[in-house]
Amino acid sequence: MGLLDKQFTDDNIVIAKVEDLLNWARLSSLWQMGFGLACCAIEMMATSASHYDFDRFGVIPRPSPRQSDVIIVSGTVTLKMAIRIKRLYEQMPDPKYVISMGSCSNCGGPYWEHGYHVLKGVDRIIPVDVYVPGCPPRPEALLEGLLKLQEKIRNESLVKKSA
Amino acid sequence: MIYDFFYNLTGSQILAYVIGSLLPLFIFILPFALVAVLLERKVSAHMQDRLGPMRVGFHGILQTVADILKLIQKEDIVASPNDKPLFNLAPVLVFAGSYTAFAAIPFTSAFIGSNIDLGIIFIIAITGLVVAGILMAGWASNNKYTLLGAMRSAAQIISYEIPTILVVLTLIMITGTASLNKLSEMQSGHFWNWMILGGPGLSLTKFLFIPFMIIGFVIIYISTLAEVNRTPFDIPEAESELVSGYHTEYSGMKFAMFFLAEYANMFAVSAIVVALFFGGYQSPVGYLGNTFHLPWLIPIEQFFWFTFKGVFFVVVQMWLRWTLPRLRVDQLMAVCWKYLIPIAFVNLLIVGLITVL
Amino acid sequence: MKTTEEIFNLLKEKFGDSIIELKTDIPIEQFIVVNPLEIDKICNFLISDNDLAFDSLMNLSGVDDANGEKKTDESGNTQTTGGTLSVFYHLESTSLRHKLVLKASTSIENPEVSSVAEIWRVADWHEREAYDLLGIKFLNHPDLRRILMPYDWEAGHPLRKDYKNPEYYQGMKVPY
Amino acid sequence: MAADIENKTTTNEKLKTEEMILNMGPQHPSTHGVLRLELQLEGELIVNVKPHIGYLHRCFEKHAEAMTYPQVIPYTDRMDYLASMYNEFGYAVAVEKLLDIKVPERVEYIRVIMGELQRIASHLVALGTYGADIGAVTPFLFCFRDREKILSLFEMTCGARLLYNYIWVGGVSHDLHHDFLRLTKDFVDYFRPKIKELNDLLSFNKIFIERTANVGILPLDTAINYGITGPMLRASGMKWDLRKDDPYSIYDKFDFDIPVGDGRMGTVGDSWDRYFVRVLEMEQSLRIIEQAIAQIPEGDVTSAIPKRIKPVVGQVYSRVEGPRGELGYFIISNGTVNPFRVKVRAPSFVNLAVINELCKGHLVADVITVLGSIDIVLGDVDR
Repeated sequence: MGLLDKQFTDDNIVIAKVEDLLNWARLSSLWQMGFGLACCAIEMMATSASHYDFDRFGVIPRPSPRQSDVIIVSGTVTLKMAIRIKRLYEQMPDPKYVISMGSCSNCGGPYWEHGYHVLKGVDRIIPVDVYVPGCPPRPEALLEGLLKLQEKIRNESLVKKSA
Repeated sequence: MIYDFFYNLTGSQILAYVIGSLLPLFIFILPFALVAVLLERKVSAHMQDRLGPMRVGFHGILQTVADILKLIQKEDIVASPNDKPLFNLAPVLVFAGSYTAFAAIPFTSAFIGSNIDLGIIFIIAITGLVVAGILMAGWASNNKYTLLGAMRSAAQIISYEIPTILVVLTLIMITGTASLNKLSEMQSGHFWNWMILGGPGLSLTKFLFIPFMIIGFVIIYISTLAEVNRTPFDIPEAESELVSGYHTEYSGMKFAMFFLAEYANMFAVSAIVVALFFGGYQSPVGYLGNTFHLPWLIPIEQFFWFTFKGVFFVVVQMWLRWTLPRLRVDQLMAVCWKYLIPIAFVNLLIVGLITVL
Repeated sequence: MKTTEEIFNLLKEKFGDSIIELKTDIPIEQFIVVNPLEIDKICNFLISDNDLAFDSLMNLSGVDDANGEKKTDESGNTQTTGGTLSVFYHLESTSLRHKLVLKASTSIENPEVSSVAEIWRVADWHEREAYDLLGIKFLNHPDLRRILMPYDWEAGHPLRKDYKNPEYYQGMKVPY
Repeated sequence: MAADIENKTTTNEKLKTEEMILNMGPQHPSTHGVLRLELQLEGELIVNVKPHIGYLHRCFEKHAEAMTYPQVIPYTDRMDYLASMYNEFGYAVAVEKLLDIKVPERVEYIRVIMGELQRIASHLVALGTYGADIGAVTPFLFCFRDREKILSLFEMTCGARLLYNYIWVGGVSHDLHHDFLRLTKDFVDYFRPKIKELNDLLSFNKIFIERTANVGILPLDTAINYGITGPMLRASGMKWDLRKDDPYSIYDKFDFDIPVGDGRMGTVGDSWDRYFVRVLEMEQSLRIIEQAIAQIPEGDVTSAIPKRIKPVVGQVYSRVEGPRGELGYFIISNGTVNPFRVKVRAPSFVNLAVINELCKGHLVADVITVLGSIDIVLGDVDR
C-alpha cells in the first residue's frame, strides 16, 4: 500500500477519514497495464470494449508499466515469458496489484501435466492479489475479480494490525 | 483593481502584478484540466458506443479527482541511469510553458493576465519552451523509445510553428495590432463582425477577406493541433509504436504534470484560435447586461462566451482524436512543408494585396 | 498431374540408390523414403523440373519413430538405444495440382539431414523447429538455433519420447 | 517510396552512423500478444527485423501424444484462440479421413455455418486491432461490438464464448438451438450494412490509405516460396482458396467467389490489399451462411460419433482454409487410442517468417502496419 504501509504503530491516531479517502482514490482509478498473453487477453479486450465496459470502473489501459497500477496477467505464463513478467512487475510504481486471470496463470491450467514450457501458476514469480478462475473467464467474471480487488483495497489500512 | 488590491496587500508593485495576473489563471486552469480529462473520457466513450466512467461519483464526475489523488500516492521512480536533474526539470518546464501561455489570453474585457501589446507573439514564443521540456524528458529517461519520441516531437512542434506564425501575420496585417485584447475589442458587436467573417465595418474588403480568413482558420487549427500533439499528429506519444513516447518513464505526480499540461495546452490553443478568429469574449448576439443595464453582468457573460467557444474547439479536437488514424512522421512533415506553409504564404500575399488596394 | 508411382519411377532412374523405396501399404498416404543426405539435390530437381514443379512445401515435420530396442538394466529403468528420427516433407505443386510426400530418416545418435531452406524459404523456420523440439541437425541451414524453447534450455529436446522435465529452470520449478 | 529510401542510405555512408538495436519487446501494445521483434535501425529506417517467438509455446504436440483422440480437441481450440471453431473443424476432418467416417448431412451444414461465423469474428478482431495499431481506436470498438453478436450465437449453441469444444470427431456435441437459424438470419441482415459503415470509417479514410498503401509489398513469387497462404496470398494476386482448390466438407455446394488483391490503392500485395481482402471475405462468408441456412436438412447430429476411436496404423495430412491461411494437421497413428504424433501446419507461424522481407527499408511505424496486416495470433505461431 505504498511507502506509508504499516508504518504507524500507535493505533489511536484518527486517520480513518484520510485512509478512506486514499483507499477510495486508489480503488476508483486502477490503471491497467495494456498487455495480454493468450486467449484470456481476447476476453480482456472484450471486457474493455463497448459491451462490458471496463472504463465504467475507471480502468483504462496504459501502455507503459510506469503509469499502471494493476497488471492483469491474462493467459499462459511460459518459462521464456516468466522472466519478462517478473521484470515488468518490478518496473511498476509501488501501490501495485496483480490480477491473475484464467486458470493458466492461476495454476498452469490445462497445461499442468505435460506443459514442459509452461510455468505452473504466476504466483510462483509475483505475489497475486486476486485469482479469476475460468478458461477463459467470462468478461463478467473479470469484472467481478476487479470488484474483489477494489474491496480488498477498500479495507487496506495505514495502521499496522496490532493483533 | 486586482493589482491595487494585491499592491496594498504586499506593498511591492511587481509582486502584485505577478499574483494578480497568474493566480486567477491558476484557479481557472487546474479545474479546467480536471474537467477536460473527464470530458475526453466521456466524449470518447459515448462516441464508441459505451458509457465511460460511471461508478466514481454520480456518472463519473469525481473520476479525475480520484485519478489525481491516486497519482499523488504513487511511488515516484527515478531509474538510476536517468539524468536526474533533467528528469525532474522536464515536467516543470512542460507545464510552465503551457501555463504561461495563458497570461496573454483575454478572458474578459475586465480581466487579462498581462495586457502586453505583443500578446500573440509572446504566446507562440512561450510554446517553444514545451519543446525543450519534451526533449529533456526524452533524453533523461535513458530509454530508446523516449529518445525516438522526443526527436519526433521536437521536429513536429518546431516545423508547425511556421504556419501558425504566417497566419498570425495575415491577421496582424489586417488589424494592425498584435495584442489580443485590442483584437477582441475590434471584433465587438454581433457575430458578423468576427474576423472569420472579415472583421468589423462593411467595406468591400471585408467580403474579400472572408475566403482567406477561412483558409487561415483551417491552417492555424491544423498546425495548433500538431503543436499540442493531438491525433492525427500524436506521433511522439503514439501508443502503438513508441509505447507512450517521451513520458514512458514518468510515474506518479510527474506524469500527472505531463497529463495536465497536455489538457491545459489544448485549451490554450483553442483559446488562441477563438481570440483570433471567433471574436474572443464577444458574444455573438449582444449582451443581456446591456438590455437590463447591469454593467457588472457583462464580464460574467463574456467569460461564459469565451469558455463556451474554447470548450467547443476542445471537443472538436477530441472528436478528431477518436476518429482519425495517425500520420507517419515523414507524411506529417510533408503535410507541413509541402502543403500548409505554401498555402499560408499565398494567403498572406493575397491578403496583403487586398489591404493595400 | 502425376501420381506418386510415376514420380517414384522418374526419381528412381534419375537418382538411383538414394531413392530407397516407395511405401504404399500404409493407409491414406503413400510416401517415398529418401536418403537424408541427398534430400536437397532431390528437392532441387523436384522444384526445377517443369512437369513436376513442386513450388510449395506445405509442411515439414520431424517425428521420433521410437523404434529403439528397450533394455531394462538391473535398477529397473529402461534404456532405449538405436531407433531413428525421421522428417516428412509434404510437397505440392500449385500449378499442376499434384502432391508428394517424402520421408528421410536418420539414426538418433547423430541425426543429420541436409537442409532445404535454400530451396523453399518456408522450410527455414520448420527446420529450426524440428531441430529445437527433436534435435535433428540440418546441414548448411542459414542459422540453426532454437526457435520455440528458450535459447539457454539445456534439458535436451522436449518432443523426444524419452524426454525428462528438468527440476528447475532459472530458479523456477518446472514440474507441477 | 522504397527507391528514394535507398539513396538516402547511401548518403549515410559518409557520415559515421552506428546502427541502433531497438527491441519491440514481448510486452508491446501492438504486437498482438507476446512477440519480440529485434529491429536494426539506422535513424528510423529499418535495416533488419529479427522476430523472436516462443513466448507462448504451450507444448500442443506433447499434449496430443499423451491424450486420446477426442481429448485433443480442447487443445486445438487453444492454438489459434481467435478461430478455435475452425481449428476443431480441421482436426475433425483430419481424423475422419483417417478413420474413413462419413458424417451426416446436417452436421456438415452446421460445421460450415459455424466455421464461416468464426471466420467473420476472427476477421473482425484482425481489422479492429489493425485500425487501433494505425491510431484509429473507434473502429476497434465497433468491430468488437459486432463480434459480441456472433459470440452470443456461439454461446447459445455450445455454451462457450471463445473456446468451444463443439465440433467432435464424427459430429457435433449439441444440436442447434431451435431459433438459432432465425437469429443467424437476423445477424446477417444486421451485419451487411455494418461492413459498409466500417469501410466509410476506416477503409477509405485518406490517412489510413496514406499509411497502408505501398507499405510492405509482397510479390507473388516470394509469397509462394515462403509458403504464404490465406488472405495474404490472395492479396498478392493469386486466386488460391482451399475451399475451392482442395474442397473438403460440403463447400462445393455453395457458390461464393474468392476476393483477390488488385492494388486499388497502391500496388498489388501491399498492406491495404491484405486489409481489404479480409473485408471482402467477410461479405463472401455472409453469402455462404445465407445459403447454408436456406438448405440445412433435418437429422441427428451425434449418430456418427464413434464410441472409441482406435484408428488403424497409418498417417494422414489434411488441410482446411482457416481465417489466417492453410491450417494443416499431419496425424500419425500407431493403432493405439492416443495419436502417435500430431504436427500442425499453423498459418500464422508460416506467414510471420516473411516480415523481414516486407519491412526492409521502411520506417519504424511501418513495422506495426505490416505486422497488423499479416494478422498473426501468437497461440498459432508458438503452438
